[in-house]
Parts: sequence; C-alpha cells; structure tokens
Amino acid sequence: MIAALKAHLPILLVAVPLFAAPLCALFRHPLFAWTVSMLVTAAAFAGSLCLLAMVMAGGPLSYYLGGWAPPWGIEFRLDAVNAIILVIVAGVGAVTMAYARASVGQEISRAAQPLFYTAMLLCLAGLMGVAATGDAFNLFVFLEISSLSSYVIIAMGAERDKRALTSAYTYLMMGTIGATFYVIGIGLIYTVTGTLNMADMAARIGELEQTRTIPVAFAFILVGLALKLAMYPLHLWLPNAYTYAPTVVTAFLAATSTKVAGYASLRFIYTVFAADFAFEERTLLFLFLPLGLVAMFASSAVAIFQSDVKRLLAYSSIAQVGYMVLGVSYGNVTGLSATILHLFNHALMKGGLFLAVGCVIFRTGSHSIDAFRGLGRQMPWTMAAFVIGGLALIGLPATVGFVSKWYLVLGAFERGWWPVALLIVASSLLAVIYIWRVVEIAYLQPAPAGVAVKEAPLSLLLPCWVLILACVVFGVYADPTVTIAETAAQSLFFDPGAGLPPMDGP
Amino acid sequence: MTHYLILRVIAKLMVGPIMLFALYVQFHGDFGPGGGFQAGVIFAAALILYGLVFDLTALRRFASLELLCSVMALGWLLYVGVGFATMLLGGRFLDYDFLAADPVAGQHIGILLIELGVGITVAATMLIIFEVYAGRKIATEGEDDA
Amino acid sequence: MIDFAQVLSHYNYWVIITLMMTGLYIIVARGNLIKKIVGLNIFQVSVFLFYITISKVAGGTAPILTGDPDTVYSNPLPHVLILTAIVVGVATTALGLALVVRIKEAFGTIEEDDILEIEHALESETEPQA
Amino acid sequence: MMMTPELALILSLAIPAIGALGIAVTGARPNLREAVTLLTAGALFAVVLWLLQHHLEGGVATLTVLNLLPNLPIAFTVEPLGLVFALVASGLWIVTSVYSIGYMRGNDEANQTRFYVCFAIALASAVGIAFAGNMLTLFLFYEILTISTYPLVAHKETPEAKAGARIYLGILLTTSILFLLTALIWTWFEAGTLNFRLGGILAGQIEGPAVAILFALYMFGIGKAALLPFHGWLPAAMVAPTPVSALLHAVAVVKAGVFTVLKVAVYIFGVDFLAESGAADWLLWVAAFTLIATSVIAVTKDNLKARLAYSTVSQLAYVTLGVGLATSMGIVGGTMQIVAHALGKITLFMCAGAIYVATHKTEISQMRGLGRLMPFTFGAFLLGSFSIIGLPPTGGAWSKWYLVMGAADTSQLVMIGVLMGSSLLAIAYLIPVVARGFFLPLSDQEDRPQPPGYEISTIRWSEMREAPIWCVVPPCLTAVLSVLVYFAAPTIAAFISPIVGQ
Repeated sequence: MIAALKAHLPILLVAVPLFAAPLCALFRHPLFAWTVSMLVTAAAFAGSLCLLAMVMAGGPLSYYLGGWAPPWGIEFRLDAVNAIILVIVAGVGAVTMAYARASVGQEISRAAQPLFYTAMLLCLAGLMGVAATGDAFNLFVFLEISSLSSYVIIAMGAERDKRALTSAYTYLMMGTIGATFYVIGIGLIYTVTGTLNMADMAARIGELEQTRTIPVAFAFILVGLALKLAMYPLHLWLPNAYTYAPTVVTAFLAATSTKVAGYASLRFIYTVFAADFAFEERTLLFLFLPLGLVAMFASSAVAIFQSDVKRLLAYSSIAQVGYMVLGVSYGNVTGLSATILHLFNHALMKGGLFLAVGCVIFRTGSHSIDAFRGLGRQMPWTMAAFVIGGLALIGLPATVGFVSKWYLVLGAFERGWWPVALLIVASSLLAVIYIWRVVEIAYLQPAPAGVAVKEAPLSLLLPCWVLILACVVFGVYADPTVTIAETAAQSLFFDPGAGLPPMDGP
Repeated sequence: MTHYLILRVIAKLMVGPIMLFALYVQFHGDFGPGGGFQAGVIFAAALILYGLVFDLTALRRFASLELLCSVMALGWLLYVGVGFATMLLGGRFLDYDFLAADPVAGQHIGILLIELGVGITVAATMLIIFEVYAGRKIATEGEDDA
Repeated sequence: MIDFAQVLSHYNYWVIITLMMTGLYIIVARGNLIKKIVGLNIFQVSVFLFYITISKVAGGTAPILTGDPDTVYSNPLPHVLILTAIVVGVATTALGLALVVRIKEAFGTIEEDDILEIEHALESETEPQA
Repeated sequence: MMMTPELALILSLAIPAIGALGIAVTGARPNLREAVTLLTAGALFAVVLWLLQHHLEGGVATLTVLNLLPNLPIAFTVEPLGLVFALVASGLWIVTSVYSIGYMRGNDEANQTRFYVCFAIALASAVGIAFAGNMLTLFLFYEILTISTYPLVAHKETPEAKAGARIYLGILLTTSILFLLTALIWTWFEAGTLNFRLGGILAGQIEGPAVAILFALYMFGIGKAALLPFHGWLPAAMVAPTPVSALLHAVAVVKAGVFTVLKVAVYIFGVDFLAESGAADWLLWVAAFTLIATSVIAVTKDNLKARLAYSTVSQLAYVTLGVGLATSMGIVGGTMQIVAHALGKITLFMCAGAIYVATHKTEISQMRGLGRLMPFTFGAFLLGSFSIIGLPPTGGAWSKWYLVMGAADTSQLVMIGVLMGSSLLAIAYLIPVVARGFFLPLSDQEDRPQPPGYEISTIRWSEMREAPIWCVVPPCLTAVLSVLVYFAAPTIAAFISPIVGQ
C-alpha cells in the first residue's frame, strides 16, 4: 500500500486536491469544507515532504499520465527544484488552511465559505500542478486553473472592501495577457520542435538556437511568466490584489503563487533553454540585472510611504521578487541557489507576516498603519511575530532572510560584481525603514483611548507562529535548505535529467 | 415572451432534437469529431433556449442553481474518479487500459466515462453561468420592488 | 525589396498579428470594462488562430482514421490543445464579466476613470489623520 | 553535575537568556524580579570566572553548536581577549544591576520589566560576542545586541527618545549590514573560512589595495566602535536611562565594538599581515582625528551625559588607534584600554545618574557646589576622571602608557602628540565638573547673603543630599576598582600577551 502510494505520489499531490474541491462544492457545509481542505492540504504537505526526501535520496523522478509514455503523454518530472516548490506550496497551504477556519469565518459569509474552500483547493491543485508537470502546455492549463481560482478568491474580499473587485479584475486582465503570451511562446517552440515535453524541448532546442523563432519564443514565455511573477515593471496588479483580498488568500498567494511562477521561469531559463543560450545570457545581463536592482530599490522606496500595512508588505514582495530575479541574472550556481533559497525563505517570512497582519485585522478590523497604535502591549504575541518576520525581511542573522542574502551577495562576489553586492545590502536598509515604521507605531505609540484590543485567538496565532518559528529555525540551521537549494541549482544548471527512465507503475 | 406563440411552439419543438443532437455528439466523440465539451455546450444550449423563451423561473423549476452546482461537482468527480479508479485497479492515473480485462475495451470505457464527466460538467456550468447572469437581473428588480 | 510572394504566403500570420494588436490596443485604450474584455477575447482568438493554422498540413484532411495509409492528416494535437485554451478563455470571460457585474453593482459604473475617482476618494478617507 | 568547559560555555549564554525569561515571568512582582536579575548577574559572573580559571589552568574550551550555513557553524571558543571582555561585561553587570534598581525605583520609571529583560538579553549577546569562535557567530550576536538595546534607548517613549533610538538603530544597522556583512562575505569568499585563527586567515589570500578596502569595510562596519563619521549613534543613545548609558554605552555595546575591532585585527587579518600590508595606516589617522575632534566637541557640551558620550567616542578611538599601530604593544594597550575605560566611564555615568536622581540636574552649569552636598558621588567622579585622563594610580595610566610605547615603537611621533593632546583635552572637559562641584557656591545659594565664617569649599555633612544608597555605592566601588586595575595591569598584560606573540 505504502509502496503504491509512493509510486503515484507525484500525481496524487495534484489529483487529491482536485478530487476534494468538488466535494466541498457538493456538500455545501462550511465546517465540512474546511475539514476536507485541512486534511487534504496536510496530506499534500506530508506527501510533498516524502517526495522531497525521495528526490534528494534517489535523484529525479518521472511519472507519466495515462498509457502515454513521454515525450508523447503528459509527464510529471520531479527534481530537487520542483520538490522544494511543492513543499513550499503544500506547507504554506496547510498552515494558511489551519488559519482559515477563524479568519474566513469572520471575513466571508457563511453561504460563500464552501465555495471559497473549493476555489482555494483548486488554486492549490493548480499551483502544485505547475510545479510538478514536465509538459509545457499542461503547465499552462494548471497555471490557468490556479489563476482563475485566485481571481475568484481575491474577489471574495469584496465583502469587506469593494475595491477587491476592481483589483481582481485588473489581475484577471494582466494574468490572462501573461498566460496568453506564454501560450504564444509554447506554440512557437512547438512549430520548430514538434514537442511539448520540456525535457524533449531542451534536447531539440540546442540545434535550433540560431533560428529566429527560438529567441522570440523565449521572449514571449519570459514576459508571460514575468507578469505572473510580478516582476518589475510588470507588477502593477499585485499591490491592490494583495491589499484587498481576504487575509488567508493574501498570505497564501504571497507565499506561493509568485514562487510558482518564479519556478516556471527558472525551468524555462535553465532547463528548456540551456544556460549557454547566447540570447538568454544577454537577457539576463541587460534585462534581469537592471530590473532586479530597480525592483529592489523602487518597490522598497514605495513601500516606505504606504499607510496600509498589507499594501506595504505587498510592495515589499515586489522588491523581494527583485532579489530572486537578481539571483537568476548572475547566471552562476550560487546565484541560482540564492534564488531558490529565497523562494523558500521569502514564502516563510511573507506568509508569517501576512498572517500576523491578519491577526490584527481579526481584532481591529483594519489594516491601516493607524490600527497598529499601541498593539505592542495589547497583542504582544502577534506583534512579536511581526517583528521577527520583519527582521527576517531585513535580513538579520539568525533569520532566513540572512541566509538568502548571504548567498545572493556571495554569488555577486563570485561573478566579480562588487557594486551589486553593495547594492544588495544597501537595499535591505530600506526594509529597515518600512518595518520600523510599523514597529515604532506598535510599540512606542499609546493605544487610542477607550479601545481595548484583545490578543488574537490561538487558532490564528499558532499557524502564524509556525511560519515565524520556521523563519528562525531555518535561519539558525540553514544547512538542510542550503543543501537542497544547491542540489536544485546544480540540477537546473548542469543536468536537466534528459532521458530519465519513467517511474514504474506498481 | 409569453405572447409570441410561434416562438414558443418552435422552441418547444427544438429543445428535444437539440438535446438528442447533444447526446449524439457526446457518444459519437469516440469515433469522430465530438466529445464532452461540444456536447455539454449543445445540451446546455437547448435548456438555455427553453429558459429564454419560457422565462427563467420555468427553467429553474427543474434545474435550480443548487441542483446544477451539485451536478457540476458530480461530473467533475466522475472525471477525477476515473483517474483514481485506474490507479486503484493497478494502472497509472487515467490509464484506461486497466478499466477492463481487455485494454481496448478499457480504452472505450475510459474515454466514454471521461467525456461523460466533461459533458455533464460543461453543461451544468453553462447553465449556471446563464442562470446566474439572468438571475442577477431578477434579483435587482426584486430589490427595486421592495 | 520586400518579397511580396513571401509576405502573402504567410497571410495567416498577418491576420493573427493584426488581431493580436487590435485586441491589445482595445485592452489598453478603452476605459469601459466590458470593452476591455472584448479586447481580451480578440487577443486570445488571435492565439487560437495561430495554433489552428500552424497545424494545418497542405492537402491534409481531418485527423480521423480512414484506413488508407496514404491519407495526409492535419496535426490534431494543436487543435486539441486549443480546445483546452478555448475553454480556459470562456472561463476567463465568464469570470471577467461576473466581476464587471459586481463592479457595476458596487461602484455604479463600469468606466475605468469613474472607478478610479471613487477609489481615490475611498483612499483619502482611510488616510491616517496624523 | 560536573562542570565541563562546554557546559560552562552553554551556561554563560543560557544564564542571561533564562534570566531574561525569569524576569519576564516575575514582572508583576518587582522584588522577586530584581532578585532574579541579581541572581542571574551573579551566576553569570561565576561561570565566567570558572572559565577564566579553566583557561589559566591551560584548558581549552570550544563548542560548536550547529551549522548555520554549510561549513559555517555557530561556534564558541574561549581565548584571552574574549575572557577579558566577558569578565568586564559580566562583572560590571552586577554593579549596574544594583545601581539600576536604585535608579529605576528612585525615578519611578515605567516599563521596568521590559527594561530588565532587554538588559539581560543584551548581556547574553555581549557574552556571545566575547566567546564567538568565528566571525559569523560574532556578527549574529552583534546584531542581537543592536536590536535588544533599541527598546532600552527608546525606553522613555518620548519624541526625543524615539528620534534618538531611530538614529541609534539606523546607524548601527546601516554600518553593520552595509559594510560589516559585505566584509564578512568577502572574507568568506576569499579565505573560505571565518574561524578566528591566531595570525589571521587572510594572509596570502588577498593582496594589494583590496586588503585596505576590506579592512576599511570592517572598521567602518563595526559601527559600535564609533569611528568618525559613524559615531552619531552614541550621543543619540544618551536619551536612554542612565544605567543603560552606564553599562551598555560605556561598557557592553561600545566595548563589543572595539573588541570586535581587536578580534578582526588579531584573528582575521593578523597583526603581522596588517603591519606588512600597511592596510591599517589610514586607520591611525582616522582614529587620531576622531580622538581629537570628539574631545574638542566634548569640551563644548554642557549636558553632562552628552559630554561623557563624546568622551567615550574619543576614548574608543584609543583602541582603534592601538589596532592602527599594528604592533603587539598597540594591541595590549587597546585591551588595557577596554578594561580601564570600562571601569572609569561606568563610574562617571553612574555618578551622572546619581546626580540626576538626587537633584534632577543634567547640565554641568547647574551643578555648581553640588560636590559639597554629594561628596561620595563627586569623589568617585574624580577618580573616574583620573582614569579617563590617564593619571596614576588609575588603570587608564597603563593603557595610555602601552599605546605611547606602541607609537614610539613604530616611530609614529605624531601619534604620541595626539595621545598627549587628547589627555590634556580630557582634563579640560572632566576636571571642571569636579572643580565646580567642590569650589563654587551652590547655584541656588549664589545670591543669598552667606553667614559669617561660611567657607564655600567645606563639605557640610549635615546637609548631605546624596542619592539613594543603591545609587551611590556602585560608582564608589567601580572607582576603587579602577584604582586596583592600576596594580593589576601587568597581570592583565601578561594574560593577553600570548595572542600578540610576545
């Protein structure tokens, strides 16, 4: 039984949420829907950990659907990169789902709750699918599953603030344009290679580099994914979407959806188009490097002036995406490891921070920076979580942020880019400013008179602290995450795992 | 629309054949052009026509939103369920060969069930979209009256 | 010198490019939310056409087994893919329209400029009184 | 349970951490809370003493906890330099704890529990810095020290306190993240290790102007050493309650800074490598400039704590100057300065606090004649001043002696002049405080007709207005200690000589 489960693990991670989602819609009961979702996400998390262990121990895995072996059928191909992304998505999914019970109970009407969980599970399945699949078109389908459901769950914030509707609309417009760009790129590659399997594409593209089609396809795919990734300057949909979505959704999407899009870009940049593809090298140098740097500074600077904490964190997310883009632009293994590490680490800290803000919203009903006055004393645990998450964002030692920054700077040194190294550390000082604005207001300003705010309930604090503690644990003991990230970077860089024998059925 | 006798009569006559055609497209998808997506839309079109001519409330009498949602979920479950069934029978996800003793028969059964799931879901979804959009107007008018 | 024969023989690309640019232009230039969705649809349709035309094999027939080994078939795979993409497109359109309906109910308008004005008003309301 | 070196190292970090927890838990009952504070301080000092004894017996204490990054563990090692720093910090914590109890209660301050908790965490990180076995561990505790002292600086929660705390955090984080972290990663990139090793790890790994740049990154990155132009945080931190200024901004935090400077010079670069490469030459001049400039500023300050703060900046530059000399004498002098200045400056700060508690006066111009009302406080202040100036028989004399010797060794005659000049300036800014206290009439009695036979310079015991005894005994104690250091100096010099290869 266990062996059978293990053999089918790659597809189960996607299929189980996909199966559970209609159940939630069928039996329209909030508690039932939540229980199912909780069980499914917890199981998915366990499964993804198991998968990660399998990949780290035994190298890449391949699983194909139906009776069609790759490169014809849809293949799920897993190496360290996918596995770590799956862990992020499922882990954050499980934590936010635990948080959802109380938070969603307050923010979304009872009748809509089962449908909310349906959409949430669909989004999870979509994201897991994007991370797991080895088929370029299948990736598009999963991307759209996750995107469509995230438009829905963002729009559900309209019960509190009607601006959620317009932000979901904007996201829908830009997201669809991005997805369509991606499809164009895939179509172009298909015209010259005749395959949709990524590993197969990688093998065939080598000879075709000189044609004009391949660079064009590369550009289309990159722009499409960059839209989903909220890469500067294609980030315009993100701040509003994160600000007005329900808390759980913001935390979940901030920690996962941009990460998955980031993964997909990595997959295309390094696996499908090889790293020595000349056009790509130029793209990294002349596009990714400056854009990453601009994102780091411009978005952080904008974050400083926000009067809404959720929007502040949203802008900080764009800046953090800048770090990831920067890591990719080095074009070396250290930079790539830094990017993968930051994908993981940023999910932890941003998830934790948004959940902490969610606790404040739960008690005060507001995410304006004004609502934080005096909370240091009234909600000590929530604010302590916020401070630790903030320190991680700044990148102080003993937090995950430090680990990512270490490798990011190290990569810059390896590349010989001294000024870039200095710019990286300088940009994290901007994070000090925007985090400290909130900290000062929370701790050093008296609470508004006559308003008694209680500490958030345990069901909210616990999930929040799980992520925050993970920030510290993986900051103090970064050995495992760094090892995984380095393995992942190596496998992206040197060994795309071409010609991998498919996993046997039981 | 209650005054347009011709429309009502013709619509009544049309609904049946359209549904029949939908079923044909659905089950012929195995051998020729067709399949669940197309059949679902055609099937839904028949009912939407009925709803347009005979009023939304008439359509809702036998296809209420709640029912449609459940039907949609069931169609969806059928699809994913087949995938799980093949896995339980010893194959991979959606490997129809294992649905019957003979792989070719298995392929037949598999594609039939999958397309059925798709057809049901698509039909239900189209109807839901129609009813929700059309129903929105009724809801707002109702508010105005009150 | 432009080779007109070459240009004309790729007429399908010209159609696709025209459609694509028209769609993108509408999305960017129109303030009406419904019109934007129309633009998005035109944009997507151009991609559907792209897939469909690239899979056409000259002289090929519909990819249904005829039993004759010499039959030339068109490539069925892109058609299947684009069927999926069409479904995704329909879903996106439906969702987009649903959002527009809700926006109309919430804001009383579907003109982008008016909505932005209302949002700015909301923004300054919630601004901290420091 | 048998005491092992590993256990002692763990305890030295765990005791203040557990103490902080205990203080937080017992926060509702002040007496119990203060008892926990004192107990923690005492226990920590005992453990450090045990480690000292262990070290003197030739024992080696190292501890590797876990890998923060692959091949880069969090590690601790006991070595003479660290022991000196740990002893100073933990020993003076006891004194300061006693003092802060008097001060905080005497002033009826708010948020006392937070105060004591942060204090204990700050001490834990100071010990962590002292015993760090590699640069990464040191950096880790260095940053914890910054963060944990922020609430102490902002303690009063007034707009000035907030502004001061902002500058404090801003400068310390900016320098440490911008320069120190970069230097760390650069070192790791070049040397492949960050372990402290006698003779340095960089020798042969890096050459040319890069050495000087890297060294500059370190020196300016260690913002706590308050080298110009990154000294602004120290005066800004003076908005904190006086015990904080006394222990943290005269001892723990600033000494952590110069201690790190010494560590980097001795264990990362190596004194010989520094001397060979000439990378530290520029540092001499920066340190000398800091020394003189801040002394001059100190003379112009009327606020006593501000004057002491600038004096601290100037005195810290002595240590940096010692490093800049890149000789063994310089290093010994720097280490001696850490001890001597710690004792001297904590005395001065505690006196300033005692004056504030007793009379609520902060400006020097208001302190005329106070010496006769507070003879013990001003007496201690005088001894402390001697140590800062460098007059025998106080510890400060030795550190200046070694530094001048070091300057003479390297024929840096200008530096000898700088050291002398700065001592003269120290006289100019410290002695007037005492002189006014003893020899001028009380400011509020100036205009009053004096009774016949009234001698303004007489101490009138009947009118004594000393601060609470908890605030007076500690400075007297540290004043006495700074005299004792004068006699213990050769022992200390012998103790640290192994690390400088004498």
